[in-house]
Amino acid sequence: MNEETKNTVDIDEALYRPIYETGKSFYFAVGFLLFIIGFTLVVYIRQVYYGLGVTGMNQPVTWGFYIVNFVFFVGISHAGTLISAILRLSKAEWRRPITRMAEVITAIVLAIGGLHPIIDLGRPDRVLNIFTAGRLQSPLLWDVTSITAYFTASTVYLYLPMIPDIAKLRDRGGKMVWFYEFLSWGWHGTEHQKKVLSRAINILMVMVIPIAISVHTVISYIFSMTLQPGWHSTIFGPYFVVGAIFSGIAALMIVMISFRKYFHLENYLKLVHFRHLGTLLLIMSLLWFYFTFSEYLTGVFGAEPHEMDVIFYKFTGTYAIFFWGMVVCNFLIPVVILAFKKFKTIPGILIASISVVIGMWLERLNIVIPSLANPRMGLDMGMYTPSFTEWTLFIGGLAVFVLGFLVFSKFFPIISIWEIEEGRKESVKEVEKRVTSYLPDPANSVE
Amino acid sequence: MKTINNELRDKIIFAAQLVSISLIWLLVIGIIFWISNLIYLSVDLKDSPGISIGISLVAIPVFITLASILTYVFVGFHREKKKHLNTDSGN
Amino acid sequence: MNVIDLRKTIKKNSKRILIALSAVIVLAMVWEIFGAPNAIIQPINYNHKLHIEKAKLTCVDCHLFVETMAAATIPNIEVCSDCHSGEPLSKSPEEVKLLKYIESGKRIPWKKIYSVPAHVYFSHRRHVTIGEIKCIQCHGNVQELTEPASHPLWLATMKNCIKCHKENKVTYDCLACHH
Amino acid sequence: MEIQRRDFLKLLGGASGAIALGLYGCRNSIDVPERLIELAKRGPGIESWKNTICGQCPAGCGVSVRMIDGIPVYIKGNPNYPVNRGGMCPSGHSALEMLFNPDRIKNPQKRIGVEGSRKWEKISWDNSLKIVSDKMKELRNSGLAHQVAFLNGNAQNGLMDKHFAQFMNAYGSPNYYSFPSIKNQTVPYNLLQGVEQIPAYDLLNAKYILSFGSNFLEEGYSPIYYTKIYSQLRDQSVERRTRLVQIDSRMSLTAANADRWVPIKPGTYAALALGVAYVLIREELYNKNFVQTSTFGFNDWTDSRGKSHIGFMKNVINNYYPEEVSKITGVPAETILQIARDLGNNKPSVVLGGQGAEDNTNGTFTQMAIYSLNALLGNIEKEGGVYFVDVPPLAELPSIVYDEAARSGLEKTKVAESNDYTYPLADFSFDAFTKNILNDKPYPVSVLFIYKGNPLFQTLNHHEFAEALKKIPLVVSFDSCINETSEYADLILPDHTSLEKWDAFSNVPSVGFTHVGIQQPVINPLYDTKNTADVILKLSSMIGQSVANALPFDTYEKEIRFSVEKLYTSGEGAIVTEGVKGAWLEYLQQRGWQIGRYNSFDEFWKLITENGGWWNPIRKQKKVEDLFKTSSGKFEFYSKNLEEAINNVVRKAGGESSENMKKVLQALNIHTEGDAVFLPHYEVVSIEENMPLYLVTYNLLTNRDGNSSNQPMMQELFGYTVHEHWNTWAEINPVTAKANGISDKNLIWVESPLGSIKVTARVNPGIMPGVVSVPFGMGHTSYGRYAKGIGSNPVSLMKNKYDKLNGIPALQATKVKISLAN
Amino acid sequence: MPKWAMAIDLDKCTGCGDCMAACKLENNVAIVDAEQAADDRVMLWMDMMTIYEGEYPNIKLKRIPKPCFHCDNPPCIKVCPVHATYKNEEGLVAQIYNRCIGCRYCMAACPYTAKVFNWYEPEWADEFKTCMNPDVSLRMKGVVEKCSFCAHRLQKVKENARADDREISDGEYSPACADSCPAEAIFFGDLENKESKVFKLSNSPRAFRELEDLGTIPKVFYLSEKE
Repeated sequence: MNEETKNTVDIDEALYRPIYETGKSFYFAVGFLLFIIGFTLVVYIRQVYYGLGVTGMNQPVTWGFYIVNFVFFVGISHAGTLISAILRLSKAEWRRPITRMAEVITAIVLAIGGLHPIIDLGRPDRVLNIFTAGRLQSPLLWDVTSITAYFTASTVYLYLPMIPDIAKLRDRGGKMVWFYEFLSWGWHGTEHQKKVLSRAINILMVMVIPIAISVHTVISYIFSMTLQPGWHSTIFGPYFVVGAIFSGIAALMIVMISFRKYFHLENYLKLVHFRHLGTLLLIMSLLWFYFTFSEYLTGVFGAEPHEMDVIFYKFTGTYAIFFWGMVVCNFLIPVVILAFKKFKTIPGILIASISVVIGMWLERLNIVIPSLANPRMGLDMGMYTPSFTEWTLFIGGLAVFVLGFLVFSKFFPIISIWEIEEGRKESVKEVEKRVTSYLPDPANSVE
Repeated sequence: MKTINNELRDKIIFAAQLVSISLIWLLVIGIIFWISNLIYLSVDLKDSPGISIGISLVAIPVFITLASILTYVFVGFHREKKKHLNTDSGN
Repeated sequence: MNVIDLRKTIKKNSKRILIALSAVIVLAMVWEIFGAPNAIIQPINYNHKLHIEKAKLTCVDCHLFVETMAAATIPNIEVCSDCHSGEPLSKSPEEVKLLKYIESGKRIPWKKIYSVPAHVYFSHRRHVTIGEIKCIQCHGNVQELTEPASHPLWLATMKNCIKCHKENKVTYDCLACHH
Repeated sequence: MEIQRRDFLKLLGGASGAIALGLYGCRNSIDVPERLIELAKRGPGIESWKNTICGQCPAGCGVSVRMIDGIPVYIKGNPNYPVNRGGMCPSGHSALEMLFNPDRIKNPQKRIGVEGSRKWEKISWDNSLKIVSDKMKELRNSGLAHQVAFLNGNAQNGLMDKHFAQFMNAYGSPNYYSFPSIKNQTVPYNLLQGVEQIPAYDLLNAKYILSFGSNFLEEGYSPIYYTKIYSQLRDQSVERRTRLVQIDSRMSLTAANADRWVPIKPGTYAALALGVAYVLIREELYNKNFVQTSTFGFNDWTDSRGKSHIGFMKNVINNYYPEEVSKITGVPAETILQIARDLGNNKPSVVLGGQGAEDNTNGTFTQMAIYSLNALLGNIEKEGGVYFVDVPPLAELPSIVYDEAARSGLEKTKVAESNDYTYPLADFSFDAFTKNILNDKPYPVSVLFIYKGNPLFQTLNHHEFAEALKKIPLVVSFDSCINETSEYADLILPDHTSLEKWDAFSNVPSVGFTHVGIQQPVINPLYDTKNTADVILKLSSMIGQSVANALPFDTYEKEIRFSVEKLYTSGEGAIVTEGVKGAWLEYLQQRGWQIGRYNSFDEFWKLITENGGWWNPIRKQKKVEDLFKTSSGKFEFYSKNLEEAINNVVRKAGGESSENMKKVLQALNIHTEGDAVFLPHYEVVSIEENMPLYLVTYNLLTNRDGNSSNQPMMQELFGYTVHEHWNTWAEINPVTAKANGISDKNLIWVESPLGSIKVTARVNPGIMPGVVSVPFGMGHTSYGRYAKGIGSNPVSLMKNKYDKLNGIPALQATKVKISLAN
Repeated sequence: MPKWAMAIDLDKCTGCGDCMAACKLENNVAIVDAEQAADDRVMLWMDMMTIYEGEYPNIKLKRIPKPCFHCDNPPCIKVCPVHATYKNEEGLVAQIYNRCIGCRYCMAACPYTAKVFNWYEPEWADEFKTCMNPDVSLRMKGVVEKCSFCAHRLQKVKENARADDREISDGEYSPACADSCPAEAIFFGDLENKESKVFKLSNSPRAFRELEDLGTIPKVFYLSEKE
């Protein structure tokens, strides 16, 4: 059976390569990442043992890196499912090699992000209190529910379109056939199955968009439901969602570019994909700027004293460097790069994406800390410097992300093979049909 | 011997698939149970139960839908597979 | 043993394993329901019945602060020596033990079997004097005991507290007990 | 498939064993309260309260201690005790941390190794007392009794002071000193009015209060007493509104609560006071009647020898017109005019002088100038003015029958008496004391007792004092904890903390009525410590002879009973109880009632110990000669006492001549000449160092004299006002900060010619530009885990400067510079 | 049902800091060491705000004691995910330490920064452990705590009153800070009782509350001429 499949050389063989060819560098990378993660675990256990005192958080600044990273990671997770759902829904044909990666980002990063509130707990041993004595009235539990829902939905949404590919892997044979057989759910690519699958994906597509939007809206509610200056703002819901998609696209492009490079997928991930996504990123950058501008304009114009304290602190205080860094990273750099075709090359886009990811992280920092550092009641200004523990846990989070991706790419194709095939086989015709349906009918048909 | 083994293997895999599907439902039921417990608590403690009920009205259907989609796909696939197998054996 | 062998053995013995597992679970349940908690053995085998019937003592005579303080207190040599001093009043070997304690001035190391954790404020006065709860309700029919109770009759878990409070329509505000 | 029975049993056995083990843990946590046995050790939780006197500082507030099963757990103010009437200061609450301090000395300790080596050896009470008594007997028998010196650093007014004095007198040593000496602070009042007492101020009845650096809400003798009064002044249910104006270089707690804060250059208070006097005189706002009838030296006068002298008025008019004063003090002339007019027009108005004015090289003259304003306003012994309270009718200790050894010892000059022309008016000068020990003049000191206090931390010349301590063969320290000073002791005889000991306190200075408070143990001594008073009793009986007869008491408690018995027999006053208010008491007493229901002294004793003390709010009507104990029988603007004292020194310097006079005045730091020397005047503070900023130090309520530093709660609350915890900070004005490139919360060096300290800068407008203020209390190099190495001590920057008349350390006469530390 | 409230007369208050110490002692509030203090982790249930107003030299310094305000509409309880902080029928905003999971959301939500967090396990020297107030449970690391209006005193007072079969009289229940304030500037009592001192003071023209525009309805009133 094995030999049979090996003989049939697929056109998309390049996409299977990461699964079947395991280089030394892979083991080295996994080992290195596991080491980092192990170390992070030790640091975390130390934190549990001694208490949150090992972090840099303090009395007015009661939230620090963990919450920043929570918002950041969950924001990144919007890369995926949301983008892929929108692209699928809008039948953008160039989506085909992108969606899988986007969805994987979502699943992994969401898992990391979702853990952050638990890391942030002073009593992680009592986390079950949320189940025995929780209050759904608390925005924190809205989060728990919506992140659970989003995680479930996005895993399902990652899984269902992967079934045909899993079946392919199963049919190719190999070491883990039983595993692929278990996961393929008896897919044989019959018409009925195809109909069932596409119907399910269609329903999911529609469902996942509001869930994804709800997740980041709800995360913004954590802040905006309080009365704190700089947080208590109605714009926060959409602002966070825009920011999330923004950072998500950037993260997606970073991942795409690195996979393109290391697995030689230049044939699949072409410049045009990056150009399209780059345009999207540019739009999001402008949108982000618009939201940021509105947010601060209303604050400055209203000039409520405590609001002004926070805003001035951001503009000129200890955190000014982060604020202006955020503006540069999120607006100036991407706009300059993406607005000119000359710069809109793959390295250019990579720079823009990295700058956006950094910028969005700074934005989260700028939202969480300055508001807390400026208590209203004539008290002293707070100061927050993250400790070694927090940095380690941040790096550990990134390591889990990379490891997750590596491991995923070891088991599953990182680009949806059947969708590419489908694209080759059917979509040219279909698109032609579709496009002609958009076009005005020939003049003579009007009577 | 090989076929028997294959049969058993298929059975085990099918059982595992069934288990995974039921685990999804277990999760959903667990969440529903949890949310209703929280609603009970908020009513008991007169702690603005309206909000909890509102959230549960959104959250519970979402989870049920998700699980239903999965079940739908699973059942759909297998109904076809059985047909497929039947026709196979028929041949 | 390699993996395939292990798989084989498991396959071969799958029924056995299943049965063994279920037996273990059943056993655990039985243990949970009928298993005896560790009995508490007091340093002196105090006879409540005797003291109540013969010596005509009431609870408050020894548990001095039941009606007035948060803690009821377990009587120790200061209280016991009011009656027991010098000559033994009975032939009981337990009294001899008591007299030894009194003589040497050592405190009797009673083991407390009813207690609440440090983060709970429990007041006997609130329950006995204000709430008019009989001792019997929580401590059982102590006057019939010829030996010290080896187990608590009633556990001061939050669930039990709240249950009683709800039944009797008493406040179950957290602050009433936790501060 | 067959199931083999054996296999099954094996499996079962292993699994159930594991489960049993697991469940065992659960069971334990569920119903067998093994872990609660610890709880059972807690007692039944029986609550009781006991009244005593707080020993955290000399203010002597009455406190009630809450005890659970006999262990103190909470302290609050005794609501019946008239000084604090239920109020407390932060420091008082932390007395428990003194009592239970983990760094307390648990047994008598003998030093092994060199001084300051921190190596100690346990020694029994018997042995340690034998060492001391043998040495004392030996000295006394060889006629060297005077070589024993005793430093009482407690500064609490009460029986303990008399007790020690009695012991030292009977033993035959003139060298009993208490520091910081209250008598030093009474010098200005003595010079002007002949009274050796700190005045009390009737703030309640005043309409306008002008305070010259008197931080009475924080640093006064009894801050809580004045806080109570302040709160009464601010009570909105009362119609009148007293205005309080505070003159100070920094915004002290009092200034913060004042209606107006007037910043002033350190050391120039006298000029401002006399500037105010100028306006009062010029605008004729002063009390002419009082000045006319009861004062001396206001106008120019001619003495018996026909020599004419200038008077106060002329001196003021000539030298202190507002513009000139404004130049000196930095206070605008309009402000001076306004203050003076308000002072003169809102009678009764009262003028206070305090820490800021006093703690400088010109302190005596400054206080004189400030006090003379009260005389100008006719405030002495008036409602809303200044008065002196009566001495409580406590029994004197038995009179001493001096034997030969005692007599010859007492005839010797005191060690602390200055050898040159300085400190003619000081009761005790630490400066002279240290120098004389170092120079063996007039004789070496062989034994030194130190009761409480911590001179090596508190005093300006602590390096010299450390050397002095090394010279003394036997230094005995009575304290509860090892501090900087006791590290140099040869023997430490641990004292009880205030919650474990008996003592009696009377008449806290500046409190406006006669009172006696009884301190009593609320808990049995935790460790093998002894009340120092009892140790002294023991020592006196061991020395025997007339010393033993002078203190014929078994215990200190009996001595207190003896002393207090006269309160009972005098029939005056009342035991503090709820509801006995001053007016009611007065009413009853005028009708000859003895307040309270006690038929015997035992009952009286029982009540006084239960309630905490005795008081008498009624002042006796004073005759003029009791009021003004000067040679003229009047308030002397021109102080004849001072003239005489200086003339005495001049005589000592070799006879009266203008040359000698010059020499003496120079030694006394007096730059003025002629009659003005004896009049209240402004004396320039000479500062040699060429530094830009004045350094001002002050005490906080959380750590009144550096002795609360071993209490973690006080260390944490130390700078609650600026949110500096466990840290010393320097307050600087934004202008100063900007000039030095410093912003808030920067670490800075404060540097004087003597050294530098690293502190956190706190920039706020509550301080004058050109002044840096650093609180006193931290920077210990010893004194337990909570104190050692925390913060810095501003005193280490200060030069060895004193008011050369009364010996008060000049804490505001140092200049420093500041710079950013990285 | 009574509604407990506090009034602080800022005209009388000198800012002596006694309330802070009394509070720490009464409630076994942990004392952090110097290092922690430098990291701004000092735990004060009763804090002291210092506000400078005006231009030098005509400045006014306001010192304002700041306990938990026990808002009638507390922003903190709305966000607690586990019922660890809640408002009881008598208007006390309670913190239940054994329920708290330490998410610190309530701290972030409190506009008055009234809450403090146990960053480490609170530690005392063994000797100090003997003099803890047995009425107040010791907190553990990782939980939020705050001023409770000395609710344990209320329980005792209630018990006493009910044992004597009477109502709680005005001033009988008062927290440690009010109890020992030397300036008698802190008043405590029942807002529902029209005869109580606090009710009268709360209706005084001098009375104001901090950040009233937020609608949190604090139950701590400040009294000041100037405002």
